[in-house]
Amino acid sequence: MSRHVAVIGAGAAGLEASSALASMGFRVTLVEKEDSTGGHVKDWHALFPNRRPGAEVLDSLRKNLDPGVNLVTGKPVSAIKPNGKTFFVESGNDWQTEADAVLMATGFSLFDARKKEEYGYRIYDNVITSADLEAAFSAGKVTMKNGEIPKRIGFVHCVGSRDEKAGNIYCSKVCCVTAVKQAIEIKEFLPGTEVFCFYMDLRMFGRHYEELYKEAQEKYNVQFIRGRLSESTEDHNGKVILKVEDTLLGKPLKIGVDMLVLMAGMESPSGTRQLRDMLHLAKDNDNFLIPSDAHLSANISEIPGLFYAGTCTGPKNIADTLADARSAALAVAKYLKS
Amino acid sequence: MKYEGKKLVWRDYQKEIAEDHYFYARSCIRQTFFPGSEMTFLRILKDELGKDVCDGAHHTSCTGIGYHSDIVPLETTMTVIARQFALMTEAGYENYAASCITSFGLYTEIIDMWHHFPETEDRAREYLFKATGREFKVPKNLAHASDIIYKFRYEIAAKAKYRLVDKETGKPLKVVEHIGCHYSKMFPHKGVGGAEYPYVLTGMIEAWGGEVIDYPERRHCCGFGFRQYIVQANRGFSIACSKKKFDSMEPYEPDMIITNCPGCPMFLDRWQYALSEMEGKTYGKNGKGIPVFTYEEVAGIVMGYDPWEIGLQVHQVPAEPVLDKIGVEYDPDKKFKGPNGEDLGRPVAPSYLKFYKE
Amino acid sequence: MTFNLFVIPFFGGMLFLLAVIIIRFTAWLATLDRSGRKKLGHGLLNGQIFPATWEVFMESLLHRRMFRQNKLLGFMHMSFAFGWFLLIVMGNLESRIYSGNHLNPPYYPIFLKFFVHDKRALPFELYTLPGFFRFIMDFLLLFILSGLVLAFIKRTRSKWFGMKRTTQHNKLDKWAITSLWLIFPMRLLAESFTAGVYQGGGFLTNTLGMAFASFLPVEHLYYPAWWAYSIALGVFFVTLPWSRYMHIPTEVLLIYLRHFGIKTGKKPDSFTDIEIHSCPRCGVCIDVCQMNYAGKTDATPAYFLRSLRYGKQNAIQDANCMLCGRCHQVCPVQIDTVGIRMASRYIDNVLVSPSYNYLDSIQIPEPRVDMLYFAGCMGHLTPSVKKAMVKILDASGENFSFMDEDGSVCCGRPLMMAGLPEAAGELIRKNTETIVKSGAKTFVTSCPICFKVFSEEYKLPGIEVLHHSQYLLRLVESGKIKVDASPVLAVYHDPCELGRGSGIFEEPRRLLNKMVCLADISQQREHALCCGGSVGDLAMNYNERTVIRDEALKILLEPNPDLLVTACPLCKKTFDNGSDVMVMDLAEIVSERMPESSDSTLFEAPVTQSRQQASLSQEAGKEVKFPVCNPELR
Amino acid sequence: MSDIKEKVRFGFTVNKDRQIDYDANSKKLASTVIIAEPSLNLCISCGTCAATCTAAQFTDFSLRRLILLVRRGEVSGLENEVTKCMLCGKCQLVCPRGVNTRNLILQIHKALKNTVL
Amino acid sequence: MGKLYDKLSQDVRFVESLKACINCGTCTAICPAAEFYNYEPRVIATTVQSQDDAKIEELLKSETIWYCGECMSCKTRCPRGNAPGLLIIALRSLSQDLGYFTESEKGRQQLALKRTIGEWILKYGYCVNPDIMNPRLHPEQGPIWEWEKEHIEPVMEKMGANYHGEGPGALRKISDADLQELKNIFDITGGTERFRKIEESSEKKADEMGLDCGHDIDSEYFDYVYTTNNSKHTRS
Repeated sequence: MSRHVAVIGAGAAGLEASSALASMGFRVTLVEKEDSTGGHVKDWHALFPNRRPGAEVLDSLRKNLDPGVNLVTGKPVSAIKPNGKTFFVESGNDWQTEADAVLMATGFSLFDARKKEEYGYRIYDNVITSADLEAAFSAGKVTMKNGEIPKRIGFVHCVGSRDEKAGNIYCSKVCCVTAVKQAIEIKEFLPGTEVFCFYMDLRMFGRHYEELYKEAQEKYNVQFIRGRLSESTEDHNGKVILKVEDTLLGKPLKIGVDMLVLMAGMESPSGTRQLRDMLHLAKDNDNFLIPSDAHLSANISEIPGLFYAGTCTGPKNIADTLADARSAALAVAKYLKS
Repeated sequence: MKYEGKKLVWRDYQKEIAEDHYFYARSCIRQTFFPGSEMTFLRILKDELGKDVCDGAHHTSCTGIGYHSDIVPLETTMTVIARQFALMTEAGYENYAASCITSFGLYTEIIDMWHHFPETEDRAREYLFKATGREFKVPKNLAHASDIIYKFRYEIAAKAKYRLVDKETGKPLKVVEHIGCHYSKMFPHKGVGGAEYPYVLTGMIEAWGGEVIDYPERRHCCGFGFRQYIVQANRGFSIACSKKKFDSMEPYEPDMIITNCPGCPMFLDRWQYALSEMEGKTYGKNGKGIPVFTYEEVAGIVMGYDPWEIGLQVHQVPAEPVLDKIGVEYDPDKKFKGPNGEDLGRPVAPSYLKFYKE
Repeated sequence: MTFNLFVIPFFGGMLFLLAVIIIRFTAWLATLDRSGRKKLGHGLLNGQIFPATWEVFMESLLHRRMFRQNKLLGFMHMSFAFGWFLLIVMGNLESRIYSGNHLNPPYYPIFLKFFVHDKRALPFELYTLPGFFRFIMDFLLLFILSGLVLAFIKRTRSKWFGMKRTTQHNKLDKWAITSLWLIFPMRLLAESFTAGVYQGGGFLTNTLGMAFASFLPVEHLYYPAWWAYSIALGVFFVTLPWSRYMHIPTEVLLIYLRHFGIKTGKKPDSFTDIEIHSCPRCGVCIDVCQMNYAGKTDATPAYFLRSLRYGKQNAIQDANCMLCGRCHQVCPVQIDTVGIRMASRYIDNVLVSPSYNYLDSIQIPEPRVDMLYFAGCMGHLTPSVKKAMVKILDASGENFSFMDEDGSVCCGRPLMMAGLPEAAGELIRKNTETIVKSGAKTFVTSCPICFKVFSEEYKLPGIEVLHHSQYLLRLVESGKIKVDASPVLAVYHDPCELGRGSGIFEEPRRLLNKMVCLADISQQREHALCCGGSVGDLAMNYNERTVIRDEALKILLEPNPDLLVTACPLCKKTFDNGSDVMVMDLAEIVSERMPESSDSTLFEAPVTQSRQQASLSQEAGKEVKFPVCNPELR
Repeated sequence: MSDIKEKVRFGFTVNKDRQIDYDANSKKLASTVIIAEPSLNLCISCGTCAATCTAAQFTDFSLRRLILLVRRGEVSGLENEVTKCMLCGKCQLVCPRGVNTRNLILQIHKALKNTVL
Repeated sequence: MGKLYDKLSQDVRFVESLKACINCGTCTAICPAAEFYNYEPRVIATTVQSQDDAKIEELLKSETIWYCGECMSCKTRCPRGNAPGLLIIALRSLSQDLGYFTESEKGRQQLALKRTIGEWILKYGYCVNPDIMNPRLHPEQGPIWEWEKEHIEPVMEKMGANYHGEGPGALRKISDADLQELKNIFDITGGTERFRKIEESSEKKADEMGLDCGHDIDSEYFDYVYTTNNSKHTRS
């Protein structure tokens, strides 16, 4: 009877780790709170930097999911109970399983842009989030509330990231390049539309990200203004009026846009935080799970047999998430074999 | 504009406001320029709502304007405020009601400071005792006078004689609300509705039948800026700020502006005059300007008080257009008469800004 | 009878051509600027005529420069120009024999063989006067026709002439060239047919005539042939003034004016117009122009000048030029292409307000010294160069001051190159002030760009302006500083502004030969390539410049050197970004080869490396050319 | 005019607004210059140009700023700014994005002179 | 870390106002002073953050620290929870303690503020009072205020004010006992000392400038600081 691993969360990390573990001969149960797998990857119309369809990656992740994996969907995990050498993983009272090891691949939740009241999300008609825009791209329709084509669009970086007032001091890592990617997509989708990005630092950390940025400038004349959006209001024509400082000029700047896109950052999901507290795991001011050693054992928790994979330990892009998932699988295997 | 969205925000910013027994502290500017407003506030609370309000003789300025002009040190201001609290404590009250927004902001700030730096509160007690032999308790409930009117807005509406609607068309009046900067910009949770979409005045206007208009420069400071107005050489800044607001609200054709800060109504009123003289520019319909009121005045209007008793005659921008639109009964000729009807002549008419019924 | 209707096309064409030329020339000379007219006056008197006339003979007729460039091309052009010239002269002399009088109608010699049928002499009768002439005339005709054959080959197979590209002509030029090419074949036919009918003719025409007569109805063909001949002449004369062939008369005028000391102005004027019309569009300049690498053949001088001539000037063409002067170097007409390019930019580039009002407020220290050193803007981008210079100057014990140590006003050359002489003038005024106040006797700069403008545009009475390569050589030769030799294999790159621009080729080499082994390369001295960094070009983007740089590096690194030496901070900076071989400025080498120099480590590494490379490539069977070093090294 | 009169009377005039009103500003200059010198789009405002600038040693000239002013349509006083450049070309050599700075300056001059803003 | 920076960090306001600034510009973006003066709160924060005493001294002697209107809009926005407006208060206090404020045109105005608001507090118990709102110094108050001043008693009475009266009410006379308490507080807490410093430094400056500093609002120097505006403060 092979050892049993419960993987929580069937997003990119969960799917990849489960397959890896199953292929190493472990019995794997993959629990997902939603009815379908894929997590946030589902919501991506196209991925940076090469703008390949998100569906493509998701499909192969699903396709490659080892048939041996026991996939349980629609079951939000409400408790993980250590029980000697094993764990009970429960979803309410209607589902539970006992596992020799638990891998948390619980991912992230998007920052609720409403918390940045001064940006007017859900108050002003034409203020949307990056996620909304991805959805719009998938639907093949980017229009203003009144159905018209936006003539000018603004992207606000760091919404809910690098913002102590919003409770998140950290950088969500992927928003900068996402903004640039979406800016380009807009220009391709609506060539006549002007695009402005409001940023503090452009963190083009990944390979070919800087090139994407250059392309946005050179080929599409996307304009980058260094200044964090201070407030947005709506004028009598429904235009969204932005107030930023053009910090490189040292002057306050007022600009009207037809559509404002807020680059919402990543947060540790409330569910994850509940499990964390339930297990009395250490807390950090950024609320992401804390590995026992950020460099040497990034997938190992304080509790023997409990492991982490993917963005539950902090913002990552898809490639890093998958790599992290595979390394987590190895950590689990090492633990179960010893 | 999504009203629902704002309601969600307002829900997050509900502040506790005492029911009764207020220690009232007057405002330097309010009492100088709109004493009728403070009178109206007390009249409504005492006579209409039967509340107990202590309007003492011994309290003074909180020195806020001096503090924000940076000529009065923090220690001094802090101690003067401690004295106000002491007077409240001695009078047997624990709910403090400030007529002034600068004061309200400063009280909030000082209490917050005392909380985070307890040594500063000890120093305040020590100073106060040395200087006056008094001792104080920190108010249990701190409110701005507008919070209290907001709290009883429906009671007032129930007793009201008039509503903020056009008696001809039955359409609600379009009202611009202007919130004093120090009401909630420093401590969003200390103000009704928070810093971004304050609800304190909006609540009153809605309760009394008016319609609030949101405009791009709604959050902009009126331009008082303390030293920026008090010193003549700086007034260009002060007036420029108000101008920015007027230009921004103009396309919405507001019927009136209502404010909860002592300084703002005076500036928004006087600057319309100065701008008309300097640039020949007048706002509002056919050069009559946009009337500016304090929330007490508006409360007084809906309660049906005599416009000239609540002090609408000391506004440079005539109030009559609004009174007429609402259908308030008043005697135009009494406007510039004395308390016993004696003739006091009338002010010189401005060059551009219309003097009503001329 | 000595007239026939068919002479009209020729005669009319000739008169028309003369009229046009006279009008054009007078217009040009009349619109010369004041200094130009003065120089013209002087020139006519002070005997400049004679050398000028000699040059006209050598260039317009013999095409000496063309020969230097390309033997075949030279011969081709000479056969046309000189051959035709002699044909006219000899024709006239010949015609006199038959007419008996000295003055004949101008068409008479041209169509002599139609009017006169001399049956006496035999084709090869060289000892009688008529026989001699007939021989000469046929010989000259043959001479010209040989050129024509070459011309045809050049058009169709330009590679055989060693030319990658040949000028693509417009309609007018095609008309002109066709008529020109027809003239002499037609003459040949006309004369041969005539000889076929009436005998006569020389060894060529007579022989051909007889041959034709044997199978052609020559008695019907000869008259139309004369018509064709005359029409070809006529058409050529009429098209000439509007085609490239206007260069024939204009070049003559140009040569005289140049001898009178008239130069290309800072803005387009009638002299530049004369230069523009003197361009034959021979296309020699096209190949040497490095703009080809950037895919900008359209901007090469031949096409640039053509646009100017036909009023199609465009800013793109004006801006796309590095002003390296390679075209001027090879131009058979010696047209000042660089000057014209700058002048035409004068039209494009306007300054919204060209006053540097802050210059007066600038305080630059003016210590009393014998010598001023000026690193120049670019010099400040290559700190190693100015550091080396300061070190050398300290060692030499010169009483000098580093004029722009804490920065200075730009020399003005970049503005000049952008066609903004007035603006440049303001900077020049400011710098002149500073330099003169210092009381220095010598002014040395490390930047050839600065050097050119300082020596050409600045008025610095009693102050000698030198480039550091010249000055360092002096220091070394006067023994003020000592340098030792090393076996390092180096290649020297002639900076455009220093070499072609200012004629300084020897000093740097003499200096280098005292310190390193200098290898020769295929394109050096006046043929040296531009590094691609030129401030002369206004339009090229970074990638285009990179291509040009890399092409230049290919040539420069052919000998597989240890060291690439230049004498221009801009060249150094440009090459630094693209060369695997170390790039150094002369000054740096001098400072390292001074005996007291501590930091000469730079040299050791590359030597071994180069020797390795050498042996490696020897193993690989590649034959490695080792330079002949100066004896001091052996 | 009335300003003067009223200043005497009130002792002050309305302060001018420094805020860049992007919607009100003319983008004519920017579009003209971008067409004439597209490499303008490549600028990342790193400031290398301003750091090495010859003119900047004597004035407050900054190409980095200039480019932004052009982009934002802040054209007032631009003449005096752009005029400070001596066209020496150092900036072009140090620019990490290979912006053709010299032509850029020339084109700004030209646009300021020829385009109606 | 420099001496001036140390001094600043003693001030509670400073501690509240500046953690670490990321130069995002949210403050400048909505700062009224940044719109109507050549001023950026962001720059103030970074300058102080540099902890470079030379720069800070320059700042304390500069015009820039006097442009802020202390509306505190910046406090609402800063993603790092800083408040340039409070930082300004700390800087202004220090500038006055060190007597640097007279180095700048706007700083010198502190005398005008002290001789008006400051002294009125101690005289009337309030920062402003109709008696001293002189239409000549306040033409912008308009004809309505002239009329009000002309008929101050009846007008105030009609609005229910207790003008100059005993007991409670608007514009009442504040008793000498209460005023004395205020005075004591000022003496003990450094208010009086601040006033003295302002007078002292201003007098020095006035002598330098050859103006009579006087003791009230009718002196040459007062008029100078009250009205001078070299117009270098705003966009030209």
